[in-house]
Amino acid sequence: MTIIVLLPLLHFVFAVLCLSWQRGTRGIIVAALLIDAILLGALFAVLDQAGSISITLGGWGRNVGIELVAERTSLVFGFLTLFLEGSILLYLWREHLQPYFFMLLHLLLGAVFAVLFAQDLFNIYVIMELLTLVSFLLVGYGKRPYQIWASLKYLFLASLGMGIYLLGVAVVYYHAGTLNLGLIATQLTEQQDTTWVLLASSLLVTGIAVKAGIFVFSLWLPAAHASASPAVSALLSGLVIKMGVVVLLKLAAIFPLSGSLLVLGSLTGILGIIYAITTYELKYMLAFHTLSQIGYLLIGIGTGSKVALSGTLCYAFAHGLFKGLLFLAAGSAIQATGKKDIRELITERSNIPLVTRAALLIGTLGIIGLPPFAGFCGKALLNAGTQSYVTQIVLALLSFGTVVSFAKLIPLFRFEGGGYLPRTKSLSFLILALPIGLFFPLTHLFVPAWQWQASLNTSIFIKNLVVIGMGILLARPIVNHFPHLEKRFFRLEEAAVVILSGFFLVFLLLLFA
Amino acid sequence: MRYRRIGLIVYATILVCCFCGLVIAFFSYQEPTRELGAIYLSRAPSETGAANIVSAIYLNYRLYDTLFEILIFSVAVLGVRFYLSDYREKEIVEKIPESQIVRTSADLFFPPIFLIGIYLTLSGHLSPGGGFSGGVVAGTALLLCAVALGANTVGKRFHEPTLRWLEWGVLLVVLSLPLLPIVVGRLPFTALLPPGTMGKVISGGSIPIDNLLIGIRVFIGTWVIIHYFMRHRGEV
Amino acid sequence: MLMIAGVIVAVILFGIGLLGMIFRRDLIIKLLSLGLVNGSVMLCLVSLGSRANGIAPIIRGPENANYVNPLPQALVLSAIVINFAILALALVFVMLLVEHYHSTDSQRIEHEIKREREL
Amino acid sequence: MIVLLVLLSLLPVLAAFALSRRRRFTAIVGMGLFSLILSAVYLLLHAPDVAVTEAAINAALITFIYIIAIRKTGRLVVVSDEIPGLLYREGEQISGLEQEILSGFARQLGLELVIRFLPVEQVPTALHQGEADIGAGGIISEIDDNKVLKTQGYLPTALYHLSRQTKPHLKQEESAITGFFSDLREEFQAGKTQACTLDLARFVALSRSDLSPYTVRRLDGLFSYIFLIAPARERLHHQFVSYLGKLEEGGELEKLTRRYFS
Repeated sequence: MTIIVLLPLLHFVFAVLCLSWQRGTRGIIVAALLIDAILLGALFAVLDQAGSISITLGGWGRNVGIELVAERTSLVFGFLTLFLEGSILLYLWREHLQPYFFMLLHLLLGAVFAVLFAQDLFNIYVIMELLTLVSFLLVGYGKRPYQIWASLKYLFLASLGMGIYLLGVAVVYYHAGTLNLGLIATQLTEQQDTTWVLLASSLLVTGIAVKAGIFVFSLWLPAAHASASPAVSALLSGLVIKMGVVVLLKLAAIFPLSGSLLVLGSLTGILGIIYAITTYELKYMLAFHTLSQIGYLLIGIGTGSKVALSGTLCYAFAHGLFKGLLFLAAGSAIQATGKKDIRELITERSNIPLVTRAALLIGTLGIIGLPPFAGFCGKALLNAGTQSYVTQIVLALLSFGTVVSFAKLIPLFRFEGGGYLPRTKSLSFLILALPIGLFFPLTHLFVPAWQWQASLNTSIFIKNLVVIGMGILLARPIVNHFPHLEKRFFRLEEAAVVILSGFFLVFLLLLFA
Repeated sequence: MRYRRIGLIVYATILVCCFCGLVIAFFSYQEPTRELGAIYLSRAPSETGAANIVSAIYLNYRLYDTLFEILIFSVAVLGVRFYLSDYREKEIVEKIPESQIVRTSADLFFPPIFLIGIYLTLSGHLSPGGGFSGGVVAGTALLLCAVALGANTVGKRFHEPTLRWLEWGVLLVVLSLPLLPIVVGRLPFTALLPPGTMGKVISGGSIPIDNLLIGIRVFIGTWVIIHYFMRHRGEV
Repeated sequence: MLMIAGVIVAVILFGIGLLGMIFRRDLIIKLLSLGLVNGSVMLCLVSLGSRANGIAPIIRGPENANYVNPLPQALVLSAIVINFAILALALVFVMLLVEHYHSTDSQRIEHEIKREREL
Repeated sequence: MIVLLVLLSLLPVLAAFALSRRRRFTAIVGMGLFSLILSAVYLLLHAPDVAVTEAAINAALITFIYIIAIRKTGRLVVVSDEIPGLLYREGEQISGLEQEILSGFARQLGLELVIRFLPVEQVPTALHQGEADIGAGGIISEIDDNKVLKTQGYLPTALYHLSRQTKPHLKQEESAITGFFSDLREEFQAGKTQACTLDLARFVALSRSDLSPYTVRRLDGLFSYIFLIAPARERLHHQFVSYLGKLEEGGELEKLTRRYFS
């Protein structure tokens, strides 16, 4: 049981060590990776037997102390962290970075592990703030003015969101008298008048949604993720955004959120796709796709059936892998050519290393959900998990939009010679590309076999292939005839107003659900 | 363009007013069903031995949160140091005031304020205060000196590279103290020191030690932030 | 009564902070408003824990007096430090921006960045 | 109890006051005061720990670092468009008539002169917002902006109205110039501009390129070039007006003018 305390705390210790022993930063991060792997392996063995474990720090009891809980969900995200950590370590192996960067990296990983096990509303607040600050500093690491502005905007909006969240925590504590999620659940069943849940849950959801990359709330995301350095973008998009989703998952287990999450999920998915289709800047496009893919996860959480939740986990894991890979490969392609625009990248494709283009291809195949690859497994489970036709149509629409948007990249994937790429970077792509390809056997670790039997059938194969084929065929006319989109509300002031409007949206959704 | 802005203003004002009204309405609609926080008041004196229950919660029951908070503070110090270190340094960094009054008043006020800081840090388990406020107050005492004598003069006395070791060493100890019980074969975060009798100077288990360590950390951090800001005074 | 007064003031402060964040274009004042937003939530928490004729949660004797709820105060202590960290770091970033654009006007900075991206 | 209620009701007033100030310094000090009162409120709400921390961190430390950060030392910031003859870049150097006047003034005050180039329509806004002290770059005495302070005219000039034959009757307001002068010149060379009103210095600079498709008309009235001063800087305005007066009396202004426009 000590494992779930050690995972975050050891990272923090490593972070401090990185700063005081500056020569050994690489050694420390390798050691951290090994220790993480061992601890997660041990956790897997324990959870396989017990289902879930919990520890109350200091042995004070749940009602006064802080409880940490590890379950299947946390394990999945833990493994995702491990993959991304290893890949990013290799990607940055040759680059000259200050120990400060590695310290922030360790703090980020520690905070991520802490969120996975957190079971206390205020504890979640504190960890999320650490996560905000660390990712804020990581985005601005290059000290370029546009990075600084993007990260400042992020800090403003995320901090506003966390203020709203804290107000929600105050409401919950006022009425339930506890901050522990498990105890709140029992309180909810005991109390007769639970009107306060309406306000509390809309405040909490709004606050977390700002961090979780949901469209109407996270308008800071495209700029921040597109202007950060590739490794940081991969971490932020693959991992940090997921932490908001993890918290939403924990909240959805207690508060009745399913209807509103379904609507929010569809909204973020469709709007994200629409913006991604019209964007030609590669990293911006990937950032918009982060927004849209969060839609799948929210729909999965909102549906709430066992298969759908497995699908959410599966898709979150898959999304972390392929989005990390796409961002790393995009960063390497942009570095090789000096161009950011997809059209310019296509004209200069002979300068892009072959391995980079292969990585982009695998990432694309993953995200559009071609059958054996990672995205497909998640989509199949999500599809089988939901009964309603509307949701299924929305899911199909999302897949279709993703294909249309990624069809812009097709001319890049021609087999011809390219520039040189360091071996460490190719290896780092491989670490993420292998599990994308071999996703199906990997998921047997956390998806029970009966769920696979329920969801995998020929119709879903055909459906997916048809969607992909139609997407590729219709891509060009759709992209060419797309109307111009308003970009005003990505600015700081408007984004704050939009967050506030989003609060009312959530409130009304919860009211009428 | 202009109408758009006016529309935005009206819309946002209405939204904010609705938000305020909504929250207030919910708070006044429903009262809590039971007494809150009584459990800490009944359990803390015997379990932790600290008279100041807030300290007991802060450094015992919810120590895990506090660790994150110290990390956040450290990240802030680190960020200030990293981003300001190659910020343009002003040529005329400071004017050292010629008047004797400022210098004497700094000499006069520095010791008592610093002592207040130390007192707040060390008596956190008995009376209001604790590591954070104590450290900041002590740092403010140094700020007074820096204003009177110039940041660089004080900076020479509190040499930064030396402080850096202390700073990170203390943080390392704070982070690894909760893991110490593992060595003895107990669960992490369990108390090793006996609570002692409540109200005595030496009581409260590990709370005074934690307070002292946090106090040192925060004192140095505060000084670093002040020093960097004074050295690279902005032109905003 | 006391509790509700505190909460009402806190929520109004929250609103003022929000308005400041939305309508003031100066980044420094935006930051102050952000601090106000977070500070108001802390006031809300502390007043939720308060009670009429209470005494501070520092135990002097064995008798069972009317202590106020200590937990929100402990939470607020953390929140204050977090707020400080955010304000200090954001200020550093604003200073770096001023170094480049000689301005703290958010809309002008946004405009300049847009122009740079188009070039 | 009553003290508490009074202090509580003071809080929103103070916050609204502080955040609506135009001067940053007032806003920061106001928020510092706010924090101090807030910590008194915490004390009255029986939260001494929070009160001490709030007073130490928010009221003292944050106020201090914010004040340090906004401190402006020894700079005279001028915003201007780039106009040949008046204020323009020559390689690394900035020169021109207005530059000579301004640098003499800055030397007299013992300040470092900082010149930033802005599109002409943004000059008054920069002054309103206190981002700059002086606005320059061929500003005409007819400018209709009552918020900024103006100096007397230091150099007589004239206005010219240019328009293409196809649309000769455009009103004057529609033909006001915007953007950087260099962009305007490019547009002229590309023949994109339909009509505009120009002052003498700009007109002279433009007349080097081909103006044959345009009809040129000189507007009636007496015009002269002036400087703009930020609204909050009355003292600076006074100093600058008297400095300009002295230049004119001593005949130095005429000498300078002859050097650049002869």
